[in-house]
Amino acid sequence: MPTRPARTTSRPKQRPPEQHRSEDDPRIMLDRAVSADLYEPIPPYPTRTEREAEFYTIGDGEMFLNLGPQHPATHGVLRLVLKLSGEQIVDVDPVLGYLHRGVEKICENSDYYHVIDQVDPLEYASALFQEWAAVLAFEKLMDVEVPPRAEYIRVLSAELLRISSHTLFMGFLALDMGGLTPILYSFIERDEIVEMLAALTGARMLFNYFRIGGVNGDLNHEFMSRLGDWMSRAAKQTEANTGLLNENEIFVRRARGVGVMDREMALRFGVTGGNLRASGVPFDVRRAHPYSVYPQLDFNVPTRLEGDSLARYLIRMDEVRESIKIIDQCLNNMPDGPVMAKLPRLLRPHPGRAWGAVEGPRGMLGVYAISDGTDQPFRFRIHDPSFMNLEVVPHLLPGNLLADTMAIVSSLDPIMGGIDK
Amino acid sequence: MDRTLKRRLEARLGAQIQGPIRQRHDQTEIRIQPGDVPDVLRTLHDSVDLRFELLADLAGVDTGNEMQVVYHLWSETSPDWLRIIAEPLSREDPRCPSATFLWTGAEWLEREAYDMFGIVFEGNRDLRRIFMPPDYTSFPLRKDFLLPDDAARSPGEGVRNVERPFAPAVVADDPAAGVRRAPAS
Amino acid sequence: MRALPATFREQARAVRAYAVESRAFALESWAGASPIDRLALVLVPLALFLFVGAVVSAVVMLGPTLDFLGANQPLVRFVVVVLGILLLTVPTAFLLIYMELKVIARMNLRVGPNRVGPWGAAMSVVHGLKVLAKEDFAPTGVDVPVFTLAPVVTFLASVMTLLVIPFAPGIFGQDFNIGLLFFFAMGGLSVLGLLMGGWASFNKYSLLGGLRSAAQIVSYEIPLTISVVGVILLAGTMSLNHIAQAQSGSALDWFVFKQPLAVLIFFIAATAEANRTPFDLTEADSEIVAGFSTEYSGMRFGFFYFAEYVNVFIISALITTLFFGGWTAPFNWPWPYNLNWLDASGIGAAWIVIVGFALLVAADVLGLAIWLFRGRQWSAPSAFGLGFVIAGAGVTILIILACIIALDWVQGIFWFMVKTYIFVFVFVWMRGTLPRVRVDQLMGFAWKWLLPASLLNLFVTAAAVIILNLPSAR
Amino acid sequence: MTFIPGLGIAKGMALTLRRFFAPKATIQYPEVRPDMAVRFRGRLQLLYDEFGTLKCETCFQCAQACPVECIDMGGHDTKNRFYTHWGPAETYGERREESALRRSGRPVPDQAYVHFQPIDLVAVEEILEARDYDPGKMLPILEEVQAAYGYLPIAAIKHISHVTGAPYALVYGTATYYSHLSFERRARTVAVCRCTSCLLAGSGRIANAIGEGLWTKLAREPVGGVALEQLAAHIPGAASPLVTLDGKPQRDVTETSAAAWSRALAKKTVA
Repeated sequence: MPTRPARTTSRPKQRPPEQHRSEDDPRIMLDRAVSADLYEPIPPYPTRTEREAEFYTIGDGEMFLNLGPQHPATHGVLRLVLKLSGEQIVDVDPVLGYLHRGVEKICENSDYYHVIDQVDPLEYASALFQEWAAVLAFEKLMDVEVPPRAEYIRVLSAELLRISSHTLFMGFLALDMGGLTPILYSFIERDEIVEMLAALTGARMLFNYFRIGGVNGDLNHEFMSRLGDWMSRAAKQTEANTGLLNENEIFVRRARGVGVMDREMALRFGVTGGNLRASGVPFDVRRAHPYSVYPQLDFNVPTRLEGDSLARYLIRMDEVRESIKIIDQCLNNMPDGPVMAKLPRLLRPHPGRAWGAVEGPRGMLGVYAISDGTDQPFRFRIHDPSFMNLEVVPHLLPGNLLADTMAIVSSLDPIMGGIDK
Repeated sequence: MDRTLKRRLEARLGAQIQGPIRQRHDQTEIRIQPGDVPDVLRTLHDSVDLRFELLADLAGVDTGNEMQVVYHLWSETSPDWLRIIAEPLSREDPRCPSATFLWTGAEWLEREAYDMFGIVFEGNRDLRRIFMPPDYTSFPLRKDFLLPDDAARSPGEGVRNVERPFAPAVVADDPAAGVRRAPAS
Repeated sequence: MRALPATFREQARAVRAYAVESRAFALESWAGASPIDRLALVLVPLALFLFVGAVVSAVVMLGPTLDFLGANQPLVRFVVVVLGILLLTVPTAFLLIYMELKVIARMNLRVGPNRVGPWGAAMSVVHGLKVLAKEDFAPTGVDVPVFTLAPVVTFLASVMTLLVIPFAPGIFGQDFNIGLLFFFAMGGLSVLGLLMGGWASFNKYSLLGGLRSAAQIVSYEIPLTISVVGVILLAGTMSLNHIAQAQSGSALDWFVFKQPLAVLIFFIAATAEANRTPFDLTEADSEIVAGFSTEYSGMRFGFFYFAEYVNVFIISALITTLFFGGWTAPFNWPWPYNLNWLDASGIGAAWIVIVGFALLVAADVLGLAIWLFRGRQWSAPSAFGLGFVIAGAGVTILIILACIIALDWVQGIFWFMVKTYIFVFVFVWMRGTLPRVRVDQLMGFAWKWLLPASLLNLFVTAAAVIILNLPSAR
Repeated sequence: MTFIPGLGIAKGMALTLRRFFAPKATIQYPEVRPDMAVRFRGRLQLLYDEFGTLKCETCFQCAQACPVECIDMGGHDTKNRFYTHWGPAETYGERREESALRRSGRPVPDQAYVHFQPIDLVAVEEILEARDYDPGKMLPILEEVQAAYGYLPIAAIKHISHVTGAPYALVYGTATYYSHLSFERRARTVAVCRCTSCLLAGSGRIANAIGEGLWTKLAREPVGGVALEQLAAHIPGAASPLVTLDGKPQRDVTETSAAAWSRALAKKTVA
């Protein structure tokens, strides 16, 4: 018979461990002035900078609230440490890096072709733009002439993706304000576009479609038929979906006058894209530094003066209309010809530097590439607009209520994949 | 290429520009001493004929011999991007004046450059790591920080090297800059 | 010796066949019995014992018991009603949860739950089971007694309000003459549970949620109550039963036409009271995760969850009762039509036999038909089973129709539920459409708009009652 | 615009009510499977030809092009002579022990890995220097490297690829194309003389027997490190039939003992 340890008749009474009765006990510490050191996001090390010391000094009646990194409404894994007084925000310290992958380093260690799909997952809601920025910088580095058909295809696909990204933005803004439905309408809209692009590029999200000197494949029948089908109802459908928000009093009241960013502030923070244009600066890389075939296309750069969340939302909805216009023109003017320039299989640009910037849905996506004559970029710097847009958050939030956090952060439309690189 | 920009730059900051002004595609490039950064940026921002109002990018660069800080600026007055390269910064103790006095948004960009290269921006009041954890000691984008495995760069290896982090021997003496030093051992 | 079966499926079939063959021998010993056999071995003697015991005790105790029940009718009524209401809440919550899932899904251009049960109808039941099966968990630092008590308080507060709601003539828990006051008192108690949960959770999100709910419900109680005073003035009573009776007749007699502003105010305030979108600040998931219920899991969370949906039902029921005529029909309804043949004192007992017999006959006929026409696809037992189900369903529908025609309380429940679920649908619809308001806007709306409007409504109603010399003023 | 309070809300409610009855966008996934895009590239697969053999030629171009290094190769190459590996050892199940040893700093007793171990590259550098690092002169470079080392070390090939800039696939392809280039040291060569007198004495049958023992045939690729070749000329004075091992005549190989002898030789070589 196998021996088993004798069963004790009475269970030994469980005593709390020693440290639970010491002053570390959270229930004891609650009553004390320095109360919840354990539960506050105070860094477990001496504060490193002036600003950090200032932030983590708590005032009378204030408390810290960790919003994220796991929170239903932080896009991705953003962590905002809020200093609250009641429901009112006193100060904010965003903590980044939860999604940091070191893409710049990886790109510096992979050759020029590989870089394109290393940068894909950065702006995962609009991957083509990040590809475009990289490709643009490399083309400048190598003096590559891109065939016009390829340029038109790039503009066409990218503007489609811009619409998808803006539609998604609308849904998430509504979701963060408590509306359950717009996000699903957004996803239906986005799904059509993404399926369309999948027919063109082979992937739904991380396309890996642009190449140095052109694009990976020519337009195909499946894409064009889907596009035609979609274009016939795009404008109407978009209007219908925005109808749930544009006139809704609750939404408008929550978004208006919240997170106001004036022209000087926006420029001082290097904010770009719709957020900058909502503050009255007509800076659009497509017009300010024309690349590709944008100079030949007719579109407006919508601008607003209010600089609040509502303006940022409306700017993006205007941009959707402009993008539909651009797509229409692309389809009309699409030239014939090859979609790739003739390039050697092994790319070794001459030593040099190049800066390529494109206008993404969230702002200017820049790439600064340095070549040292090998087949790998010596330095590959990615400038992400969401990074700059998020930087304004600590300056927009104080004074607002907790509920406005999401209305403001959402309206800036950050994508954590790009921010954390 | 904007020839007038070249002339305007020469007129405004002739003495501070090191070497020739290079122009290629839609970029104009000047090189300055790190010490001149505040002056030059101020001039570029405030001059009526330049008005470089938007800091498009701020990047650190490690050339292997020295460090650089690269600024990209945008202005309504020119169709060119302006690139300003502040060099040389020593690799042992790279220091550069901060641009936050002009562009508050440079704060995070400088934090990133500090995080990745260890470049200390004097005058940035929040210079701490932004992506890497606070107890991290090395600077990943420096050229002496090798990636775990890179078959193309380590011939004959085929072996996944253990990450070789760069531990800064002496990074900064200034406690206000808030740099954590590597432990003495 | 048997040949070794080739495939796994064949093996399984062989094992099953062996089990069937050897069943007679398996019962020889307890160890050899299958689980079903063991269950039967335990249950059959137990059932026999209980049945015999019940028969014996019924014979012995029937007289005294009936005497006791007859002497204490209010007590009996109370016990029965409370049991009924407690039992009612669970299916109501299940139905509402399913309805919300499905309706919002359809509004989102989705299909919604469609895997568990027909059209996903068992979804909320499975939810309930899941909640039951989860670990009952209290995180470090919580105030355990308060933490445990909070969901119970909330749930009971909701359930208690059901006591005064008249579902139909004669179908109600208690006809208090202060019914409305009781309702508001109990409804106000639920905030206590939320506050307790928020405070005891040792979580800032919970705390914010609890305090938000306190502020919100306290603010909205006032316009909610004042807007109802007009109805009380018109009806001259606070008993919900009498208020419903006061609106009988046609739809034009409903108070909604005499008190349109009050309906609007009451509806908005009730939405806030029930913590429904767009006033669901207490559980605003994009702001404070899940509010007061952030730290709750398992059945404790289930209580909160149930209470929320029971609240929606109750609020809808109250709107129906106060403004939309309660259980009265919306037009002059020729029924109840006295069906003599349904009279239980007449040949009622015979009817039961007739119905039962008819059911059997119909089942046989249908089953025979199915078996004959469907041939091999249906074995005889399945065919007759199906026939029985179809015949049973048909007979049930007939009986319900007869009841609707003949019995006024069935009609009352029918109309009451129709109206109530229309309002439930409106609540769900609003949740599917509207974003959430902000805290300061919410409070500002209550104090700056709803309260003055409700006071205005009260003054106008009071003046009208006096000037027009309406009956209740006398 | 006239502002009616609640109008926007009413419009939104009307929209959702309309959508309540609209056709739904849900795809019932397991039952209804969405079509894959025609250009879908997410699935890696090896193609087979009509004879059921793999079309892969182990050219490594896919592995080289893979940006995330997820493509990898292991096993024998198409000519069945060389155990190929590309990429870190940790990614191979069959090389797990080896990688564990390497991590713990111990020597790795894996013969298959010998090709990958770093070698002294000075000779390669000298050859490349002389050839001016010109990828166009790949064949002479490889021949000289083979002459210097006796075989072509993989490390040398990688180094050549890295330094000249020629893709690894190109260098590897060149090295595998020419039969006189070899990745491994040919330790043993069994040669059978086929002069008239030897053939008369039965050297043909002996060659067949030896080939059977060595799992090969005359002038085929060697399998177990032992090559079976035809002797260029009869060694003067040697007895017929003549069989040599690494150039040394073997006296005791006769028609009857050839099979056993070759089997023993193969076993010894493998061990």
